[in-house]
Amino acid sequence: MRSINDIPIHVLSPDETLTGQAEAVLSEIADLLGRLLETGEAGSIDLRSLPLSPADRDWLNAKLGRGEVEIVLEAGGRSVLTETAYAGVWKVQHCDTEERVVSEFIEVAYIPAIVRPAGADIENAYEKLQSDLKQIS
Amino acid sequence: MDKEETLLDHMEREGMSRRTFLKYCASLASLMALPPSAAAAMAEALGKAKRPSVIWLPFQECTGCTESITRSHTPSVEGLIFDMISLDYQETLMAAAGHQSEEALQTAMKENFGKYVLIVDGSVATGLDGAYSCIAGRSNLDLLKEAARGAAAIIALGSCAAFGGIPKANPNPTGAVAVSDIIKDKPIVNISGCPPIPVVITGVLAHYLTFGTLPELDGLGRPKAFYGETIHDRCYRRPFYDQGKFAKTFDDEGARKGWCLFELGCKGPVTYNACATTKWNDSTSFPIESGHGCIGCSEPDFWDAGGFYKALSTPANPLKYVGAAAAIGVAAGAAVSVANRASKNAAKAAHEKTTLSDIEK
Amino acid sequence: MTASLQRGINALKEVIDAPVASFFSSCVHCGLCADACLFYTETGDPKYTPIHKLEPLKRVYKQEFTLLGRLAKMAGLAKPVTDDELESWSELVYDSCTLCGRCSMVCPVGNDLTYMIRKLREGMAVSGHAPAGIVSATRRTVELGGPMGLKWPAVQNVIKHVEADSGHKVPVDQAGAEYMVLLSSMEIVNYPEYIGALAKIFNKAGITWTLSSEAFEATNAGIQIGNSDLAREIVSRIVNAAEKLGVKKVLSPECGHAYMAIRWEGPNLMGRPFKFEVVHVLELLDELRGKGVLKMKDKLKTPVTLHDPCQIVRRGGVLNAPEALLKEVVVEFRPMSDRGKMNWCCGGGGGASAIHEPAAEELRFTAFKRKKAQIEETGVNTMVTFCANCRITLEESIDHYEMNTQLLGLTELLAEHLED
Amino acid sequence: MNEIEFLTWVRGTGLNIALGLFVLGMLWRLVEIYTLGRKKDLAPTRKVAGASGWHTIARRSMPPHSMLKRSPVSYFGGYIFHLGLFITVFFFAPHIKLVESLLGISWPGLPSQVIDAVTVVTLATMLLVLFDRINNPVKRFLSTFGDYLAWALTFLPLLTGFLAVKHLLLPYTTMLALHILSVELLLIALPFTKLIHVVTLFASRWYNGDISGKRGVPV
Repeated sequence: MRSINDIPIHVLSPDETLTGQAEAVLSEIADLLGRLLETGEAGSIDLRSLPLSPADRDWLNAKLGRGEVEIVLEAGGRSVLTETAYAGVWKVQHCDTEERVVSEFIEVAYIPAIVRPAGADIENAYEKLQSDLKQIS
Repeated sequence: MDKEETLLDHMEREGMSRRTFLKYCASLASLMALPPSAAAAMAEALGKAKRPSVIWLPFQECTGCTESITRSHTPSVEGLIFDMISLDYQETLMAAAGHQSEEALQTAMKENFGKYVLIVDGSVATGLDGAYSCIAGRSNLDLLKEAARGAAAIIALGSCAAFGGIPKANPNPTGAVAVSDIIKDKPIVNISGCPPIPVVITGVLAHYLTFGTLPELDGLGRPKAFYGETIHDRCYRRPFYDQGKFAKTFDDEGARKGWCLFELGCKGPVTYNACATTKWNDSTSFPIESGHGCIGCSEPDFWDAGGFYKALSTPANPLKYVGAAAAIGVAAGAAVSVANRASKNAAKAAHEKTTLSDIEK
Repeated sequence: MTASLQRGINALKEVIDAPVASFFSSCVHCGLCADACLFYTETGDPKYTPIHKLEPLKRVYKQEFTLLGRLAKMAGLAKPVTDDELESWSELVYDSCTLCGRCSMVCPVGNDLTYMIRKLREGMAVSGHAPAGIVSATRRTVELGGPMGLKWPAVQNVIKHVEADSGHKVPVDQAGAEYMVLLSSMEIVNYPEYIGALAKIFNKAGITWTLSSEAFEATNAGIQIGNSDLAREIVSRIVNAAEKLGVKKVLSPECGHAYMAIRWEGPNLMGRPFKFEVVHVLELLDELRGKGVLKMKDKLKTPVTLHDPCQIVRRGGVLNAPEALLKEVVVEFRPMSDRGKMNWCCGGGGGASAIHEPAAEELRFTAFKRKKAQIEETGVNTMVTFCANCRITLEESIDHYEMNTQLLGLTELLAEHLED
Repeated sequence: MNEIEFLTWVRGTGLNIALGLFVLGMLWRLVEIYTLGRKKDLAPTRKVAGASGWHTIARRSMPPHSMLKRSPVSYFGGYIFHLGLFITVFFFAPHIKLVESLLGISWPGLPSQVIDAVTVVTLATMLLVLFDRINNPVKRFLSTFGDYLAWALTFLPLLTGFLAVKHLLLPYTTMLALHILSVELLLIALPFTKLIHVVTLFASRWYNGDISGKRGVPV
């Protein structure tokens, strides 16, 4: 045995069957999207809290597909926010500084909440820009 | 760090962005099984939170719990939370030693009386008036009673503090008991596990900081957010169990294919913990993923609950009395049989040939 | 007047055996036996549930032959069987049970309830709780030779008439004959044609036969009342006569319980196998039919249905002969829905027809509604049967309900249509 | 006693005691019943194909002519719940493992989903059967405390087993322990209640078939 990879363990994913959970997630997304249209209220689903099998995840990913927008956020590790083929439905994946996934959500919103800068931050930015300009001039 | 400083102040000083903080809160909410919408509220509350004083007392323990927490992660949300508390006494970690450290303890207790959080790891020895385990000449029992008096809440960290753990296992020579066996008048959170999962303590602290209360607990005093479901319920090998595919030995085809370890003694179905979702070693894996069944370490008296390698459905030695029982059963039956025969013979002997007059009364 | 509770319980202790113990242990109180019992189906009263009729026997079994029951009895926790209780049970064990055996056919755990009722009657009889009607029938059989008190000279008289009418000789006390023929008093008195028919058939087939002046009566009220000592006394007359004449076979008449008494209970009552074979008249006729000896000159034109007597068919095992024979002699046979071994009783078997109390007769008429419905379902006005006791019970009930159903005996019917 | 202690007790000492009492009671009762013996039948037998005790053991599992129509609840209810009990007891994977660990023999189990469905149907049928016992005049008339006890002792293991597998009502550990405990109660009571019919019915059918079979009547 030359390396650890030679140990003959081949874990098969128990994925022959869909649990039916993925379908439920999809219909919840549809509900949230409807609510977004009606009231403008955003919603999200914590994917980690659901016992989705690998097959469920693949199925869900295939169904949601890919949209036009991908946002990368560098904040204490990388976060990737991808629009799905359904406008307003986002896949949000947060990683830590070591690139481990720490949380995963489906967010149903015009723009994922975390993308929008906070008022205080804009205030700070404005002040900082003003002072920077002063220094230049 | 100033005790009056809020987390938000601290964050800004450290140059941490608001988005980073929001991201932590989202992850924390997910961990604590709170709805994603709670993240924003959490972020706001946490931002305004003040640092509580924490006193950490180690009793009959192996330091595994401390190791688990301190070695868990690179600075992340846990690190942030630990920055948020004022850890005023922790023997293993503190720089002070000897009298100095004892003074630190007394000071912390006095200054924050009624407000500090008390963390205990290790069981409490009660044998010989607690003489089996002493710190600076005082028994754990004594120390616990004193420290508990001024505590706002107690966190029993690890299975020893929560349930007595391995020191309490048969034959329990030190008379080890759980914190909750001694302290009855304070809110106690049991964070069981041998060792417990680091993010669980972070989650409990975050909850305490955010909402000012302890999280919802199960019947054994454990936070439901983490101990609400069994390992089995969230195990990725669960479908194999449902399909009836079981590894029979640790090196057979089934084991290689990653089938269910139920028959190899996995205690997943009776063990409430979050290992299957949070995992261990920087989220690398957890015991079942590494090919070994769960030993049920977060449950009371797991050490004495039948062998680790004996399937849950298998009784220990059920045919123990069967031989003797069979003998007694046959003997009882035979005795009745003899008596019955005698009774029938007596009836036959008492038989008088019926004549016509015998059928009229 | 020596019947007593103690004798009764003693008798029960003698007859309780492993099957009884097994049956009581197996009962799950499912109540299916009630659905098989015409006394329940026609009255709707749950007290007629067959297993309930066995309650006293069950308690004696438990209290005398199980450890827990014995302990309970010693501790005074067991409810003892009393005279009053047995008296009240008389209706359940005699009036409303004809030993028809239908419940034994349906019990899902396999309990033979009829077997147990027969045993319970042993205790009922010697504790003095048998109905007066059956007691007097038994008395007449033991003292006078038959339930109707018929004596040999009267039989001789009938024989003379039969010989004159039929032109066939009726042999009496012929040693070495192949068959000794038994009769029931009812046949001698009400259907003497039966004897003539037999004579004709025997002669045609060339079989030697005889009557015995010492034992012509086949019926055995000892079986009906449920007393083995008396039943043995009655059956031993036949056995002694047959063995004295040295016959090969004894021919049982149509009568159901007579066949039960001599064919199935007889050797067990005597405690030894017989030196002769017991044959039911229908078995003999069916055998002759098979040999082509039995030829009909014509057939009955009216459509008929058939009532199968319980003791001959279900409890006696003469399963196929009756229908086969009937089909020889009728143009149209319309069977009842429940037939053969699943037939419904006439309501008067097991001695019930001998109970002449008004309540028992009323109950018998109520139970007959089952048969009435069966007859009406077939839509025919002629019913054939092959048991004298069934015939009397059915006739009484048909009169009671003013039905226009004609009853025929199978053997007579055959004899009537037999080629000369 | 906490739940793991409880589970450990029922799996250990409790089961030892229950199995011991079951074997003791069963042998005692069977010896007590069958050593009563019976007289030899001296009447010459009439041999007919299909008429014997052995035939009746099998044949009596089928409803006799016209009885199904008369008592559909008793028959269908009886069939479904007996079959359901048989399937859940002998074809649920953990039960097979248990037998294997004790006796070393094993056989293929049924998928959990099938067992779930069978259990639900069986539970519902048992409720129906109980309802029938209370409602049907004959059954109500015949019923004693022992009948209701036997029903409960049979129903509880099925119910607790289902709740344990489905994680309903109580934590799994407690439910599993209650399940095992209920089975132990069933085992202990079996020889001393009507539940003993699971064994004696075979002998009873044999006797009945033998008695009639000797007369040439297949029953």
